[in-house]
Amino acid sequence: MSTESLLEIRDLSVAIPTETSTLRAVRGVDLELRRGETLGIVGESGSGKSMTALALMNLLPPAARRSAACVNFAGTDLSTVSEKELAGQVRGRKIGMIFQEPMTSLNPVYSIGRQLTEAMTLHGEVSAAQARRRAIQLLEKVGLPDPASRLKQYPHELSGGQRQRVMIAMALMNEPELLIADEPTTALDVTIQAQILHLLRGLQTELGMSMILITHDLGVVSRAADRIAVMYAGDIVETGTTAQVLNDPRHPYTRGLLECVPGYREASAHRLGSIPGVVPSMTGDIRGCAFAARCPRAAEECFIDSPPTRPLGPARTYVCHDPEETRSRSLLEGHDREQTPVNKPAKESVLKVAGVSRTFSVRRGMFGKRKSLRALDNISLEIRKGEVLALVGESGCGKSTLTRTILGLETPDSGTVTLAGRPVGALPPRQRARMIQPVFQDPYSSLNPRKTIGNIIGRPLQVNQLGAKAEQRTRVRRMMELVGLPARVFNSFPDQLSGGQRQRVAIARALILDPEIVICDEPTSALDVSVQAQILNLLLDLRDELDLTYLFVTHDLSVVAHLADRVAVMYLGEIVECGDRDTVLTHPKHPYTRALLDSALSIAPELDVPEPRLTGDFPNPMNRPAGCPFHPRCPLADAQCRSRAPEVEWAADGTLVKCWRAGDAAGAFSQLSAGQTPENWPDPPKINKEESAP
Amino acid sequence: MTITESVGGNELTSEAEREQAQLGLTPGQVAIKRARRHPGLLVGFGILLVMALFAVLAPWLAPHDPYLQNLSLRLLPPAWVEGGQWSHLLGTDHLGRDYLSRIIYGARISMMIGIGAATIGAIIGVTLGVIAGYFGGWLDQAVNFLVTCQLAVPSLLLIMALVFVIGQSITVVIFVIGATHWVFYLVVTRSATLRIRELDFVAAASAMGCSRLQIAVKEILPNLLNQILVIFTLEVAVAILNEATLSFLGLGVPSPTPSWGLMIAEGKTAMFFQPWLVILPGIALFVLVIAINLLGDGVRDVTVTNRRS
Amino acid sequence: MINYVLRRALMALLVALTVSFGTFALFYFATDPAQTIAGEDAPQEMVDAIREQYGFDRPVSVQYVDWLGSVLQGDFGQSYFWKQPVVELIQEHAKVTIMLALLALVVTVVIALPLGISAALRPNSWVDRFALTTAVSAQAIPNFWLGLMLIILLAVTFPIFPVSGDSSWRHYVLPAFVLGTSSVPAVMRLTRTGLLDVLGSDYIRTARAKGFTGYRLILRQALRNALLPIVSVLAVQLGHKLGGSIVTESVFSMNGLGRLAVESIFNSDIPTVQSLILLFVLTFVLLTLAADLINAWLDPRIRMG
Amino acid sequence: MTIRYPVRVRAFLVGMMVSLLPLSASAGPSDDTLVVAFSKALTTVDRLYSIQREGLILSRLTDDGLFFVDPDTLEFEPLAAASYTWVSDTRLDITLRDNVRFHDGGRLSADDVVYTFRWVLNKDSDTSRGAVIRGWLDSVEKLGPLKVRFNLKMPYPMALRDMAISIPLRKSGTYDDPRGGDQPLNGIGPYRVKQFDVGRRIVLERFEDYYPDSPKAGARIRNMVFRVIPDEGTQQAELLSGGIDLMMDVPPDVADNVSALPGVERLEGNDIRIGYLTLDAAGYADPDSPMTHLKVRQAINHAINREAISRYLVRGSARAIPYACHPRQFGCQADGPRYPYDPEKARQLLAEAGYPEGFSLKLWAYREKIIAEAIVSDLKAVGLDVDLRYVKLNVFSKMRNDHRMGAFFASYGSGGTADASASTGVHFTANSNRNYSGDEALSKTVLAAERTIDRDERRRLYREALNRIAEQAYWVPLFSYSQNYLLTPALSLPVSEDGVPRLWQAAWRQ
Repeated sequence: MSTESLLEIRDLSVAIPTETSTLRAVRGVDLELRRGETLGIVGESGSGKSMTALALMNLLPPAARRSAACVNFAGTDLSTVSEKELAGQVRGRKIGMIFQEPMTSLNPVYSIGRQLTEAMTLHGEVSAAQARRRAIQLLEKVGLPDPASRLKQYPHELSGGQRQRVMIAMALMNEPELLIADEPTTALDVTIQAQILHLLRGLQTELGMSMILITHDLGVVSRAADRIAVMYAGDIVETGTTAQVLNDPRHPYTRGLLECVPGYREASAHRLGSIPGVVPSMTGDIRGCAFAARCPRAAEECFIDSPPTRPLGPARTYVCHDPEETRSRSLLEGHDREQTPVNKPAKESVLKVAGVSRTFSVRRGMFGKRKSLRALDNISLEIRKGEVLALVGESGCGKSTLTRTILGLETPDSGTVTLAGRPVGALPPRQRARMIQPVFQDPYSSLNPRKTIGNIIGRPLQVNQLGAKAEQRTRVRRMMELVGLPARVFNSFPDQLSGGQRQRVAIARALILDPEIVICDEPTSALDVSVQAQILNLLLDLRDELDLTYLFVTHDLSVVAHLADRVAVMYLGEIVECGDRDTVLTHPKHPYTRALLDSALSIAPELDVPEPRLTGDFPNPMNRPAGCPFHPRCPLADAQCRSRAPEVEWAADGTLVKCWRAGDAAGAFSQLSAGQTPENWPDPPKINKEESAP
Repeated sequence: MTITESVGGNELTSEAEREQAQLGLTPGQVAIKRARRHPGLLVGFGILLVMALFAVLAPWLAPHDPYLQNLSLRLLPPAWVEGGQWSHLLGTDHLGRDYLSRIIYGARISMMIGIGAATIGAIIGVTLGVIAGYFGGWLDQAVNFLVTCQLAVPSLLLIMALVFVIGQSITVVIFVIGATHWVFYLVVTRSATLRIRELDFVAAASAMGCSRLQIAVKEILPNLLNQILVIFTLEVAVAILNEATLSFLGLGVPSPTPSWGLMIAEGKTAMFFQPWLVILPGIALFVLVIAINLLGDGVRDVTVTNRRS
Repeated sequence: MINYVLRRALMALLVALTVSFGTFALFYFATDPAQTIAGEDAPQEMVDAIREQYGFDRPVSVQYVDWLGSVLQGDFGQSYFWKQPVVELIQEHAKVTIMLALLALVVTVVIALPLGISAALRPNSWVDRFALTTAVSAQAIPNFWLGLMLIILLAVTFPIFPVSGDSSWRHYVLPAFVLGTSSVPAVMRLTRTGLLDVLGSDYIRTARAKGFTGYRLILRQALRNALLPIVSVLAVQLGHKLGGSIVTESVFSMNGLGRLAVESIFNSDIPTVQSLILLFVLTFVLLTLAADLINAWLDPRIRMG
Repeated sequence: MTIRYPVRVRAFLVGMMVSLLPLSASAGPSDDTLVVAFSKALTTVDRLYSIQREGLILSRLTDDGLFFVDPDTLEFEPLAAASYTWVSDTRLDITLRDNVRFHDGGRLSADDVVYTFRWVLNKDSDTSRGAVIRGWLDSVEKLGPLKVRFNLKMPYPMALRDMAISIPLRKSGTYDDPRGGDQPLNGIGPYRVKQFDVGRRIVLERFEDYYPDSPKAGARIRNMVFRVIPDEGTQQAELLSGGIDLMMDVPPDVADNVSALPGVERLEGNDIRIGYLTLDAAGYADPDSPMTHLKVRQAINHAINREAISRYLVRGSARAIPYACHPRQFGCQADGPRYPYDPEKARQLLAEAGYPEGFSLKLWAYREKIIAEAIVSDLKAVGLDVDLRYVKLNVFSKMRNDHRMGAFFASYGSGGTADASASTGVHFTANSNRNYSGDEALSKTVLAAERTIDRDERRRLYREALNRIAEQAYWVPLFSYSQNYLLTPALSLPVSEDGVPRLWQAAWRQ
């Protein structure tokens, strides 16, 4: 890493005129990047981090206006060069860019080969054959097997991870000096995320590029970035090396953000920290500190004056008034009531899934034949009264089909779901509704945009004809209070609410029928970290208060570690491992569970991105491998795994496993591992506790 | 994880703006606010309002009875042309009926047929669209079959054949035009329904015990209303033009109803000599239809959730 | 793919059968072809003789099956009214209609595509406004009225083109323009929104990040995607035009399929009506099939699924 | 906007006429070609198989029958026949001219006549008028090389008419080839068919070997072209630009307008066609129909202002008619009640019939919409709620034949026949679908008139029938039609009495 500066941005602003006003997405950002260095820009949605990157390349939407004192890149001021020069000299040549959505970022109608080679031939200095050689070479480098034949393929024939690899190769075609990666792994599953990050890290070192990594995920930056810039409301609030910022956060926002991450402090902490309120409007001017309204330490001056930039060392600054009088205040309002002892005795099961299978018939393309897709394969599961059962798996593993089947919205081909002793399919819908209710992932699609909040929450009562109108209203208001919704939103529409508030509405709607079981389908994965913390806290509080049972579907192991009692791991429509949280997370028996644990990136600045041990992608459920469905990706697979599917086995500690090699999994892994297998997951991050929680 | 950070603009603002303004505007208020700044919509609405007034108040505004014939005053030119009379501002037709009065009454006919036919089309199309989109399976196939039947036969020919066989009357014209103009509704509502039915609030409704009918009517339909309204407006225009075309071809509303298309058809034989008989109703038709289209485009612009800037 | 084509063919067959039986029944119950064949002043005996001669007195199902049987043997019958084999009759009229439809399609494409593309490239500019105004106006002008106005203006007041008929290329200019403009609004709007959508897509942003800009961005990256919906809509529009442009043909007195269809209806010339319907259904299905195949060729996702 | 059209357009039309290039083979005296517009296409040039009016016009040029209708007197005179004798009431002997040649040069003989009539009598030959002829003609026999005998089934005074109008003579063996093949029409008329493009045009050429003693001899124009131009406006434009020389059946308004331009001549001629309203007196459509009341029917007769309609809408030689026949027709003399225009009386009669508030009525029509509208307007003025059902002929006839109409407006051209049998007769015989009177006595009277040869007796019978119709007000006889022609001033064309143009007499002015 040299100390030579590659990129220097001074006072970069972006304004986007909207119908009513002007949105000032980026407000005077200063940034510096040295050659060979990785800068992580961290922020929640709407903080302006992507805009900053797009502004750099002038790829903003047509209406946006950019201004900057200077954007010095390798000696040229990009803020003054023409569009033509920028396109011809800089974009794709000196700066490569990778975007968040690999599924939509490649042109669907052109072959991979064409899209790769034209990145070079466009600039006109190499022949098509040269470009082709380079493309093959790069595809190999980014880990796509059989690169020459890939060139003929089209994007839709590749999986998301593969497409992101192609994107990376494309960005590297002209050996750029700087690679901008805008949330490169956000749309990918955890195991793939680790692969891609690892690849990026390796390529960067190998090619000596600089990189700007934009992400909302503190775990990702902690592993992949050398330095961090934290953005809030269009401006950078804190910068420093990764270790400095994460171990010793100075800005109250940075601290708050870290407190919100499950597992940041201690796995067992019952409540997470949270930041009240939401990001302020980005239209118009902001008076004082943009964070003041949400800051537990805000003093009078914070609301009046723009905060000063306080240097702490070389390239280590934070932007805060840091008022003396509130130094002692913490972000964690009402901090921990000490955790109630959890180890409840195993209670009777309230819901039983026995041998459920479900196959869909799908037509691919206009001319294709119908093919069958086995979404669920002989799934058995039980949920016990009062527990939180976490269902973990990557996208496409059949989680959603399973939850829909449990809810009675989908009829299984074989097997039964038994709820309170009766098959759920045989229950009258309304009776079923009063026993089991869902909370969905996307708060934007789970509320009918045409109905008022009061209406949405009260709808279950109306449908089930419970109580008179007035009584229904009272119950709705009470429920709103319980989930922390202000009474004034009663007549509002979902569009007028924030994501967190919407998710509270969804929870209120689920709970108003007093169900026994709530199925939470990734209830926080669409939310920002700070909001996620609020919702997780709320769910746990409600569980205690109302004695609920949760089936909690998630892909985020830190969330699992935070709240689950038991864990079930799903792969390709099967439960491959199921047992107590601690047992499963600390002594995983199935290689897939182990791989998931390896891929989860906790906040650990001192660690690098782990080397992924899983090869390949999550397979297409339509082409199920024979034998153990996991065998093509499994490091331990042998002939038996390839030919016969494993049976369910019960380990001595009461864990269910479906693996031929379960016995030797743990041992084999430790032999294979390069010495950083987390024996005691999750890793307690080494942070200065006195600083964060006095 | 699917945290998306849009670069489009609106989504970015939305979150912040909402909280800032502490629950700003409801969707309806937003639409009205946008409408006030939409010139096309305002102009269209204005013209339409005036024409609707003429249609409603025709008995008071028309100087003569549109059906009253006076054979001795046939084919008078407009008043300002040599030979015209000021008592018949726009002249008279082949039976000596006052042309201005017939044009004013014509607005009634056009609007009645436009709205009537578009309503019938909407009822058929939306019902089929929601059924096909929500229930899918063989019902979807059946609806698809109907659509192919409808599209494969030239619609004007079909309408003409039907009117021809059933007989001409305003009601028949309304029903036949309506019954042949539902594909647009169907296609849009079907695809919207397909999209909406996958949304979580539909799953939530079914989890709370709603029947399929309840879901279709109470959850899905309200979300289609904006689109239906836009299509409705545009289909009113289409129906009006269709009626005019039909009447022009002699298979629309029966004589002596003052329909603009019929008036053009009647004037056509003499169009080289009494061109006003053709030009005037044509202009009325053009203005009415353009106003409706402006309104429809405007409504679409102001109700669309993510307007392209 | 063969499977797909077969499915479409089956669909076409079903549609044709349904529609043709429907027409048959409608005509059976509502009209008397015998009088038309005999003429308005024909005496009773003549009409009765004709009814018997053509078998109009038989039940509708018998007549239909009879007709269907001959069609299956490739015999489309004689036109009652024109006393000419239907196939010949249709061939004769189809020439005019095909010519007109293709010319009109050219007019549509030549006006709508450039207008739509330039509007999409500069949203809210004067080009965009002009394009939208054109679309809104063209949508509002009654087709037949536009035809009449053009006749008054360009055939009578300034006698540049013939008033009507179909005997030389000059006869086709005005009708093709009238018929072509009727599709301009739809195609133009679709081009505009389609291209706008494509230009706002992630992969265009990727292309820009690679260094594409200006016309190269449009031609080499965006156009193919934007063409997909346009191909479909053009196929449907062409289908409608080939189905006979009743209005244009009658305003300009052209002997095309549209007028043949209308007159056959008016004359209860059932063999002609039925054959035309078969032809229309077949044309429509073939065209949409062609559009699908072109789209599959353009878009590998459709091609390979 | 300003409308200043008439003057300007007129100027432009003149300009156009001068400047516009001739669009088709040039018409006019320069190449001795008369171009005539047909608004409907002929499907065949063989009169035996065509029923259209255009076919009648054409066949008067290409074909001769044994007899023909004298265009001035409307009497039936021998044409290909040299003479004829009624041997008895049911036996007619005809002697042929000896110098008649077919277009292919062959001479006309008795064999050809026998062949023609036997062909028509044969049910399988499906000629369009076979059914009518079979109704009265029993057999034909050859008496000599130029002599033929017709045996009738009954006394039939209209036999000469049918021979004149419906049966052109064909050469023996013409139809041996199934359906005649593609051979050109082989007639004996003054013109022969040179070219026939279905749906587009028919080209005729003068037949130079036409028998000179024919009343139709002496054709002046060498070539005739009939162009199919369905659209009225197009015909006008073509006429103005010289593309055609003659337009027939011109609506009066158009005739007024166009004839005001220089370079166009207008001719008005008579027509044997009459317009009328039939009322469902029998109560076929609805036994409780108000039409079953005599007073209602009389009221309707009083309500319609036929004078105004004839004067302003039909115009030309059109006159209001009092009885159910054309005044020029034989037998059309009656003295039954007439119903002058009197809306007051009409209202009073309606009230007397028990309909002081009027009633709802569907009036069916299939032609002359404007006139139908005017009638509707008159009926509305006396308090009836009339719904005009203007439909195409095939629908109209279905409804009429099924007896499902309460009232309809129709017209009848009598096939150019100046005899009451063609109007009164056709409409009131018992088996006619057109008969809505349900009056059997009347039918008998009419039938008797049709089977009587004696002229005075026939007159008496028709008078009785017509008086009965008028008394009972089964009809509202409306008006006789007139024919408007538009033509180039270079053309001279004598107008006929029956509305069928006698083009063989057309000539160029010097």
